[in-house]
Amino acid sequence: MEADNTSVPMKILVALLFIFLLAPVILVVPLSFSGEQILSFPPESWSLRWYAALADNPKMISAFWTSLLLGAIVTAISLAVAIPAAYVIVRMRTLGSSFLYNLFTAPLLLPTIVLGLAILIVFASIGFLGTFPGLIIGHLVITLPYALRVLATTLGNLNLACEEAASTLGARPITVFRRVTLPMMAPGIVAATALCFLVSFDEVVITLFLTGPRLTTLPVELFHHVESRADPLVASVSVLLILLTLAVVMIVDRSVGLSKTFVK
Amino acid sequence: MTAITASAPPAAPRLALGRTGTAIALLLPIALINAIGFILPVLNLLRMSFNEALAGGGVRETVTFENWTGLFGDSFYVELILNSITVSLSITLATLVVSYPIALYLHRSTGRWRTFLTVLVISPLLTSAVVRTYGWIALLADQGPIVSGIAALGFAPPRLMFNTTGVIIGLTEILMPYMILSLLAGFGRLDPRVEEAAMSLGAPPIKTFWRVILPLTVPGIALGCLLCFVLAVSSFITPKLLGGGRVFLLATEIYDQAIVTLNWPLAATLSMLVLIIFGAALAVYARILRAID
Amino acid sequence: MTMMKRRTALLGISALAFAASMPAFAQEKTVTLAAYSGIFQDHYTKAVVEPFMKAHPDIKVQFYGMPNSAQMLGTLRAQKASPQIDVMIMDVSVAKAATDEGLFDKVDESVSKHVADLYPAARAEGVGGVGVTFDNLVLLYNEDQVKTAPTSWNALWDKQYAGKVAIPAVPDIQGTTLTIIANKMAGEEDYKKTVEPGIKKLGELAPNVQTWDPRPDVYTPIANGQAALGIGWNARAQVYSDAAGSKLGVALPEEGSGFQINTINLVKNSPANDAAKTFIDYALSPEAQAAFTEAMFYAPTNSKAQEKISKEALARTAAGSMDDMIGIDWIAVAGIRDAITEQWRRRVIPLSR
Amino acid sequence: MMHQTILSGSPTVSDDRDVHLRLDGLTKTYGNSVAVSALDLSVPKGELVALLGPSGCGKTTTLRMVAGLIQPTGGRIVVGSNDITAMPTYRRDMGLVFQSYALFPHMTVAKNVAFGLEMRSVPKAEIERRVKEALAMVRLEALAERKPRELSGGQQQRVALARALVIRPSILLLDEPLSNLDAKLRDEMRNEIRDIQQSLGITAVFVTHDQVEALSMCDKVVVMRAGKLEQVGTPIDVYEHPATPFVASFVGRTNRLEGRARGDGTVDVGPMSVRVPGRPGGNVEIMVRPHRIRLLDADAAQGASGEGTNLLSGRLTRVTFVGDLLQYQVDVGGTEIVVEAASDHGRGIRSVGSPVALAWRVEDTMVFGRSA
Repeated sequence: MEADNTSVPMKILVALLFIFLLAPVILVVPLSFSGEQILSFPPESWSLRWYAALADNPKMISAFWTSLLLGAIVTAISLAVAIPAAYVIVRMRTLGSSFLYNLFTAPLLLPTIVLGLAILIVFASIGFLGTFPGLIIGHLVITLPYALRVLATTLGNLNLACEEAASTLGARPITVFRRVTLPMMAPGIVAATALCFLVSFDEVVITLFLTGPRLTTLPVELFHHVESRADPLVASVSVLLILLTLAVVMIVDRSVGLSKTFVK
Repeated sequence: MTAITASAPPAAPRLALGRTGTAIALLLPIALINAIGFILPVLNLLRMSFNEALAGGGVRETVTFENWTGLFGDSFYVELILNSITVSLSITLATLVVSYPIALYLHRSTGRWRTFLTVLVISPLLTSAVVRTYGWIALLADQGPIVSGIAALGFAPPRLMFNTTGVIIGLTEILMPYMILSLLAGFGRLDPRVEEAAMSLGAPPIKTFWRVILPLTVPGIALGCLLCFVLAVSSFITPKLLGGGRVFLLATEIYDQAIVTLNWPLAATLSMLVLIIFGAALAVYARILRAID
Repeated sequence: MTMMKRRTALLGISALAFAASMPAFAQEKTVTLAAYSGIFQDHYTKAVVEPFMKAHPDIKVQFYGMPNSAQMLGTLRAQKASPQIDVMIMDVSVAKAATDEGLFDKVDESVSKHVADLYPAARAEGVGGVGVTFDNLVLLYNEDQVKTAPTSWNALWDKQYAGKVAIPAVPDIQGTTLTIIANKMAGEEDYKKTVEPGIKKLGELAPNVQTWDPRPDVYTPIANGQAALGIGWNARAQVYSDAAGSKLGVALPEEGSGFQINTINLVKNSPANDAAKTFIDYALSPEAQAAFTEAMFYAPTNSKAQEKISKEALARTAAGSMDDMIGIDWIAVAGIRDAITEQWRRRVIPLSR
Repeated sequence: MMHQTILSGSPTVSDDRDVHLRLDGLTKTYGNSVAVSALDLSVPKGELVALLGPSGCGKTTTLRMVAGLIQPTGGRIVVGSNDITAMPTYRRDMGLVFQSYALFPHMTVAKNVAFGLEMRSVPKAEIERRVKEALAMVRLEALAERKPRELSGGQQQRVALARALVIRPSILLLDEPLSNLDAKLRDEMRNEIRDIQQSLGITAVFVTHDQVEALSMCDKVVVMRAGKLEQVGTPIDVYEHPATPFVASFVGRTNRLEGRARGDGTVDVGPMSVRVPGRPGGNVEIMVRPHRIRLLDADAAQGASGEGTNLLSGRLTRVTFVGDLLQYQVDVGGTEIVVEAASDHGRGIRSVGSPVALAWRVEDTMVFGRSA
């Protein structure tokens, strides 16, 4: 329910601040229907020309597919790598697991500009710049900590007794993991999947260091576009992206609840 | 009496020692990626800051402190560092001021309304910083709605873009969700009944805020400010697009030195400096937390 | 076991998807061309790249737009270990630096027979590539805000336009050119000796400047009135001023202006070297040169192109105003470029805060 | 049936022929702390044995070692003639019912029950039949397709029981299975578990901290304290003939007095003299259960006196009405003694401060040696 002990001026203030917060995101919707050649708000005429222009822009479209594919691969690898890691770290406490946990989530503490530069310098020397494997590793560096954090938290909250029950009923460790642990981790896995995909799909700073003329992701292409042109094309891309994000968010919300995933 | 065990004996290791090999095998992939993509590059970056830059982007392997001494001996860079810190602090403060009322309101809301507002707060986070900066470009332009609106009210039209003001406005909005979520996390201690108690003891709303609410929310404020400061220091997309080429910050300088000038030793040194500032911010944060307890 | 199988399968799928995404890049027949983004990219694609691809269906040209030559050089340097760009169109002074660093192969008659037909100015000593366009710096103004066409660069310093001037700052070559012009206006003819007077003069300009990094380029904000005055390249300015309803005015000031050469370069060890040579040959041909001049008012570098170009178009290019050009030795400038950049960052731009 | 007192130190209770589960010197230590210390125990086939003790006494650790969920530090676990100490849990063939039930939240009731059978590769048709049977046994046929979260606590408890039993385990282990149920349901489930266990004739080990559960359900009670055995015996043994003061005070309520024995069958407790069975000497501890003491009016005391009766006089300090019982606190020469009597419609409640007499049979007095 709405907070009722809030005074009217406070409510107005909060409403204004919400408008400030949401303005740039909301603004791209009308901007995308602009009929103008250049970016201006409010537009003097309306049209769908920038959606048509987008359909006509092979670079933007190929960058989109690259981002989508990259996000899918990075997400898949993140889960495949982080699930066993989370299992060992949470369930095996003899190996200095809190040290390992901190080490593996440490990349989250590093500013992306620093991480991006660090990776750039190493990758430049081994010819990994502007290559797909280079991008995958660069993205994994930041998606893995997120995946590990979400999955380790989920695993830590699981009722250990269920796994014990399965083993007393005759299930081998690997069967216990597959039939009991994994299904019970499902909400965490959905959350980790969504988070990894969105982080990878939206990543721009590190990616900017790693992409090249032959391989660009959508956010980087958008950045370059904003940098070199001032047309409403980016708005039409953004609207489509917002719709895509909404779809992902809705799927997550349906399956595990949004606030559980993003608010800790 | 020593024989009596504690009520909760330490949980047993789930895998016996004989399975250490399995554990190592399961940790190997993440360790490998962590090593290749994180440890190695960061150590290499530290090493790079002691190398010598050659003209044309070359690097000579050596051990020199010239990058460091050069940085602090050069008024341009000293000013750039100070400017970065000041701008980041301004952004942090502005973000706190605009986020606090929203967070407080959200904290007091319940049920579906709260869920809805939370989604509103999170949704910009899911939208690329590039897109949101793009939105600000349209909003802050000289012909944009804000400047025209102010001019229509009869004031001198201010310059909101291509300067520090534009960068602060844009980044404040971009960092708001982080601040709001941090504040909310830190508001756990704030029980509405405490406010009611204060009021019942005769404190007017303003006094209740200063004497009760604000002190109780200091942990959330400290957390949010730490996060926003760190993100502001390292942000680069927004200053690049909204700065009009005159806002020199550490992050934009790192990018320029890394990509355009290709002075990697200098870029590495600046990066290390960012990490040092980051460490200092963490220390201040820890101090604040200690002071509250 | 099942888990292991599943993971293997997952990795297999990833590898497959990865492999599927590669052919587009791995193919030897894709030429990656790095050059200026924005309007240059649009017109060059239409006038040169597309006709080339039509003539050579087996070669695909991928245009990678970048904002300025400096960034192109940075990208090239970072990729030294494994280049991904085949052909690069960039300013001659930056190309000189790139050549010195061993990033370019030599473009000579063995690459294209058209090299023999190029004007001498297009064949700079010590530069791997050869000239592909000629252009010059012009004064830009918004026709609504500046009623009478300015005749001098001094208009930029006019307090009347405080906060209304757009200057693409160094390392963009337009900033470098303006430094040399300002140096001359301040009474120092030999920029090779010192640019100190020019830097001082630019410091006086700084407070007038609205942006040192105009987006998306310098022409758009002046055309739409966000800025009143600026500096830009003649060719692009001509295109913008032709656009319907454009308020962009172009002036060639009486003090004269700077001449600029864009070179086309062959990247050393590039992945599609042979196809790249084919493209360079086409780009230097009279047909391509003429088409691009008609499209965008860059003066051709191939002497045989002139006869294919309309008089009207030619008059609007740098070729039409050769007499007004300050002699700039871009090769010499390559040596002082970094020093000029430092001076701007320390002594010019900060004065505009 | 054996009704003799089992002295501590000789915990083996039955003929070795019948022993189904045997623990030999079972020990578990965590660093310096000892959870279970050299535990010896034999459980005969078909018996329900309770491990009873306060929390932290090592009873759950013992059960988990039997189940294979905790690896012992020392000792052996033997089932029949097989040493299973090193055998992994999943091969031990024991049904374990958890305190938290540990139902698989993502599976239906039927799937939960079928899980153990699937692990044993039982044919599909048989799984179906046996799941039905097991659910019928716990009267949950109707809920087979529900998810665990849709069931009440008692229903979940019965699913957990069915799941553990359907695999026909050699031994059934129950870890405080009733502690999460409310009082009424607990009584019901107590009988249900006991009935099922007896009808199947299955050997079972039951961990509890509730003496009522242990006494009412089990063939044998194992009282543990600080990782060690205190006493093993039938419920009646343990209650009536506690081997140690700890057992006496943990199993049932008791009054506890310290005194010095004269060696002639009397013990001096402060100014009073109390007669005890046998002729112990030295420092002793005397215990008397509250309901074994009769509360008499001071003037009626004379008539109650006799050879086999202890009689003390004191002053009533507090009366508490607890429904079916009346609890009196009596001050006897400075010592508090609690007396319990059935309440009879609230009649005959004496007023606080009145002088009263306490009487109990000498044979109801328990004496334990006490080191000075």
